[in-house]
Amino acid sequence: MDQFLQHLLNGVILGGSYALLGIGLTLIFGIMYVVNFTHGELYSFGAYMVFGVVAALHGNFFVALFLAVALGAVLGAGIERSLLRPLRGTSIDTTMLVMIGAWIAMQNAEQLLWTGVAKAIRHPFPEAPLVIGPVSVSWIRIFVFAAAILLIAASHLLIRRTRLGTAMRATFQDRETAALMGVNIDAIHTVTFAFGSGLAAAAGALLGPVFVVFPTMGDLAALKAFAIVILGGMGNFLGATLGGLILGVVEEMGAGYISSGYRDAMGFLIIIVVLLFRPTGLFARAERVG
Amino acid sequence: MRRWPAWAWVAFLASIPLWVRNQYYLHVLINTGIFAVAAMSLNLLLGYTGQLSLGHVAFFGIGAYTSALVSLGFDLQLAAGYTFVFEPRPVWLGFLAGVAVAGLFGWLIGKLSFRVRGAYFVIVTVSFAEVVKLVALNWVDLTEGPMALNNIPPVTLSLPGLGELTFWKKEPNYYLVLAVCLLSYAVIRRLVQSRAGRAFIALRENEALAESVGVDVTRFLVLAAVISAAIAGAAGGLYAHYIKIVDPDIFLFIYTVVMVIMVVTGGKGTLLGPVVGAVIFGILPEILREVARPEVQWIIYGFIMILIVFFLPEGIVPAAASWRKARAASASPLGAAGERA
Amino acid sequence: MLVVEGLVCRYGKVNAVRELSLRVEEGELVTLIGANGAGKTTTLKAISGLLRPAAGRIVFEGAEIQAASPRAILGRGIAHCPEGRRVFPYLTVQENLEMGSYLRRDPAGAAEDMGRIFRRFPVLEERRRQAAGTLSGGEQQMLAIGRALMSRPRLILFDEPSLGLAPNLVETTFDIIREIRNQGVTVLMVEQNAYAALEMADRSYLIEAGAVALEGRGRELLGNPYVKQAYLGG
Amino acid sequence: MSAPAAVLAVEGVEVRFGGLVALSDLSFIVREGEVASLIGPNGAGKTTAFNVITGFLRPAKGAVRYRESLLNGLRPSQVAERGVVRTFQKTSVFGGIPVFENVLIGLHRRGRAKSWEILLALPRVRQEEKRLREEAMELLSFAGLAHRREEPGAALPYGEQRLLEVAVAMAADPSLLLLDEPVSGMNPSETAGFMKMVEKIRGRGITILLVEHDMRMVMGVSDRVVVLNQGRIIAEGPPAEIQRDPDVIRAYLGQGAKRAGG
Repeated sequence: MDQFLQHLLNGVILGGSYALLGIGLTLIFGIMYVVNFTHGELYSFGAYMVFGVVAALHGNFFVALFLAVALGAVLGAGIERSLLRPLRGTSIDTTMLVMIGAWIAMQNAEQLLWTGVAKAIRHPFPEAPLVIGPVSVSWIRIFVFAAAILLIAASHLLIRRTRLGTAMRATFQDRETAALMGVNIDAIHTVTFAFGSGLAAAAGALLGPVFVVFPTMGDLAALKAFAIVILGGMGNFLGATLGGLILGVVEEMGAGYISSGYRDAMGFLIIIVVLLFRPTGLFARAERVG
Repeated sequence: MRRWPAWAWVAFLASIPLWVRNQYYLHVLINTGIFAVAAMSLNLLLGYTGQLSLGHVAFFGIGAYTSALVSLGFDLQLAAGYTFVFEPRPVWLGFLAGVAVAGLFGWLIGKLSFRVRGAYFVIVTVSFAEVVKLVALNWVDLTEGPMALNNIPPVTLSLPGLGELTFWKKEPNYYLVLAVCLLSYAVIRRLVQSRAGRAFIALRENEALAESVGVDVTRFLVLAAVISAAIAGAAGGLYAHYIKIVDPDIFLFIYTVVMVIMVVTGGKGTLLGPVVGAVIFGILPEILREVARPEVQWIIYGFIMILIVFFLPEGIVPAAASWRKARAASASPLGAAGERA
Repeated sequence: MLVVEGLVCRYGKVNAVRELSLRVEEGELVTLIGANGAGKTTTLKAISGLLRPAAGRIVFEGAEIQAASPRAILGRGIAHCPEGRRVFPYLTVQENLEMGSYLRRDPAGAAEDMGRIFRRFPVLEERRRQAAGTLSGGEQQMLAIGRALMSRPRLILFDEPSLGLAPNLVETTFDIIREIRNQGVTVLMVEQNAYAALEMADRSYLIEAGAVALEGRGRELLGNPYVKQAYLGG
Repeated sequence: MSAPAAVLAVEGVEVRFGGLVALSDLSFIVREGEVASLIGPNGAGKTTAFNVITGFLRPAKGAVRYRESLLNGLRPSQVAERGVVRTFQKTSVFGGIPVFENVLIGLHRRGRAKSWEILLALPRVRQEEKRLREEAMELLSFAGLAHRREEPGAALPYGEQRLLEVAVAMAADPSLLLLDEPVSGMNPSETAGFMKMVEKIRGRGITILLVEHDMRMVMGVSDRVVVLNQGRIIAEGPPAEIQRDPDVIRAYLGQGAKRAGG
């Protein structure tokens, strides 16, 4: 039982960051109909930025986090302007191919820049875990979870409660009519992609210090993000959050009770099962972005 | 592209080992041939049915592992104390088993994704490939995991009158790969120029209209997936018995990307496109190897993919065809009619 | 107020509109009639900036707008109430109306206008927190019209406002459009219900194959034997 | 005088989208060999009825029968197997491939070659292929598109695309052809040409169910007209009667029968 609680706690904590990874992707798919294969690279970009600022520049950890997210958003805006805008209106397959090309190029650029050696990021939190009754959790993980929840809540408010968020949702529901309302569709596209990219970078920046940082870390992250998005239903904001939490818990339970080798297979099995029975996602009826 | 008649091309390809004596060049050509088979198989799904399979390397790897395991034999610890022993079988049987098992997984994927198209199909196939990779890594009993399957026997054929023939050298392997290439090309050509192939194209062009005139789209998508996976499995089998070692890295996503680049560059939905793409991207790395590290090479691949989509979205083969048509039209006093004559 | 000259619009290689010219004077109610695919909707989209014309000029109050963005054109005072109502289905009624005033920088004025729209269409106020997709066809039409009014336009383009509405609602909709015109807003309307479109219009254009085939006072066209034969069912 | 037997029977069909009722209790029949038209305001449920008949939508209640078989529950390709083929309201061709190939795909049902026979290149596969190509040419001539055979479907002008749609549908060997607003967007002379085409199709013994707003077309080619409004039938009868029916005038044709859909 204690072991079960520990796995559950680990799963929820991990799921918080997964949710962060998933909402960025689901937002981009939902509004832009772009399957963002660079999502994983923006994730590892965030992690490397933190590593670079902390290790190479001896910068403050929290400043590094902020910089990573901001630069991730800028990079995302650049990708949108240079690769996606010229292809707007072409088929989803066309943009998919371009995004795959960008993914390969970005990943190997990272490999070239940072080498394949995995790196650990130093963080200012105490090593000794927090023990609550039968379960324990490290301070850095608590911080990551809290930050993820905070970012998700802030994103939710932005999407739900602001004029910009309403315009984003309107664009998602009907691009042409949104243009008729005076929404600058180009700007919304760039901002949305930058926003989703910033969230991906944030996930990487937060999880980098928990795990280690290496150039291909984004591959699994991206694939997991896809699992989360499918689980929650493409474009479904709350669904992605719940999907992230579910994936986190399932992985921890799977690793704990089945085999740690298959931990990473859980997400894909979920994808396959969900698509088999509910192609629109588990939460198709729940509240959606739009 | 095809100034020469088909038999002249075959004769030319068959003559290569007679005048290319450099073993390394032959090795490059064999690799290129294996990739050409894989790219052709991907093209059947991507080019003809319009479904982007981003897990195609899974079928390749399944073919390689199956073929290797059948010819090596393996033991499995089943329940407590009981061990299932599989004796080594002839290589040709392993090869056929590889084709069959890959085809079976193709059927599974086709069935599984009967309701999903586009982005969802892509994600199902990527996920499938990842699961297969993790199984290859973790089912150590069967696959030796990261230790790899070693000493895979080369292809052996016993021909009546010729005795036993074992494919140790480059030359026989070249002919073997060439034969499989030609056979795959013939199978795909026959298929896409038939009623079945038209059903694939109908699915790509307009699914609702296809259904409304009586094309059972799901059935034909499954058929395309099975044949595509089986041919990819054949390529995997060739690879296993030529390289003689198979490890889970065979499932690396990057190999799927290479196949996609080959198909898209050459021209998806054309018969020759994937072959042209495979020749370019089979030989390009050998040129780039001299000047660039692997990472740089991959970065170049990524940029090529982007540039192709931006500037040559149809691919080389269709572009060359329309270029020739335009040139013929301007050169001939009859105008465009000259091309048809 | 609005002058369209030699308008050409293409989708790919297909000319949807070829050399179309028309004009709308301040305070007029002008209608475009013609078969589906004749180019009426394309013309409206070119005016509101959704489509970039291949050739021709569109002049609104003396300024050329054929190259302007929908945003800039809306800013000049042209609102477009698109075909099929196109309310944002997952936004609430109130959010839909807020989208109508997206460009406005006077929150007080916008709020006042929203109040006016709620008074004119009380059913929208009752449902202000409801997702627009759950409204009935008639209610959605009122919301779409209200949303277009939220930008305080001087010219409204209506695209097939009667489409898919029950006949009594069609009458209501046309009454609302007349009312809008009577309050001083100029109206350019595309309508497949040719009889109604001709009857209520000051002037009408008959569009065929992407160009103006006939032009005249609405009632004149009603009596035209060709129009009778081709568009009024004989 | 005995009317020909009913071949298609739509019986008490109800369709819901989410909570919305798009069709409620729709019933009508189509008789052997006739041209029947379904008219009514946009949104009255005509296209929805087409989608139900051809298997693109499943009704919440009711049944669709064609000759001996029950159509509801079948997939579109299975409905086509039974001889019921439709065209689409929005022009729908295989845009990226030549016109000739469009028709060849339409001939899918007339081919019998199995996958393994194709792979073995049996002689009968080759013979069948030759026969299909001849039939495709014949259909293209029928639709007056023979001169366009090598052009991609999407490159054809609007009117010819609509003819191609009909040629593709005819290739599927229908005994009942459903046409969804085939002349919308055509000018009067194109419409007249299409009306001749409908007569030719009917001359081949094919029953036709038509949805159309163009009253000249409807009144010119129909034997019988069914008027739908808000998912229900409000009138049914020969064109001349329908034009005078006060309910139809009020709901669809307009006051004093002057206001017809244009």
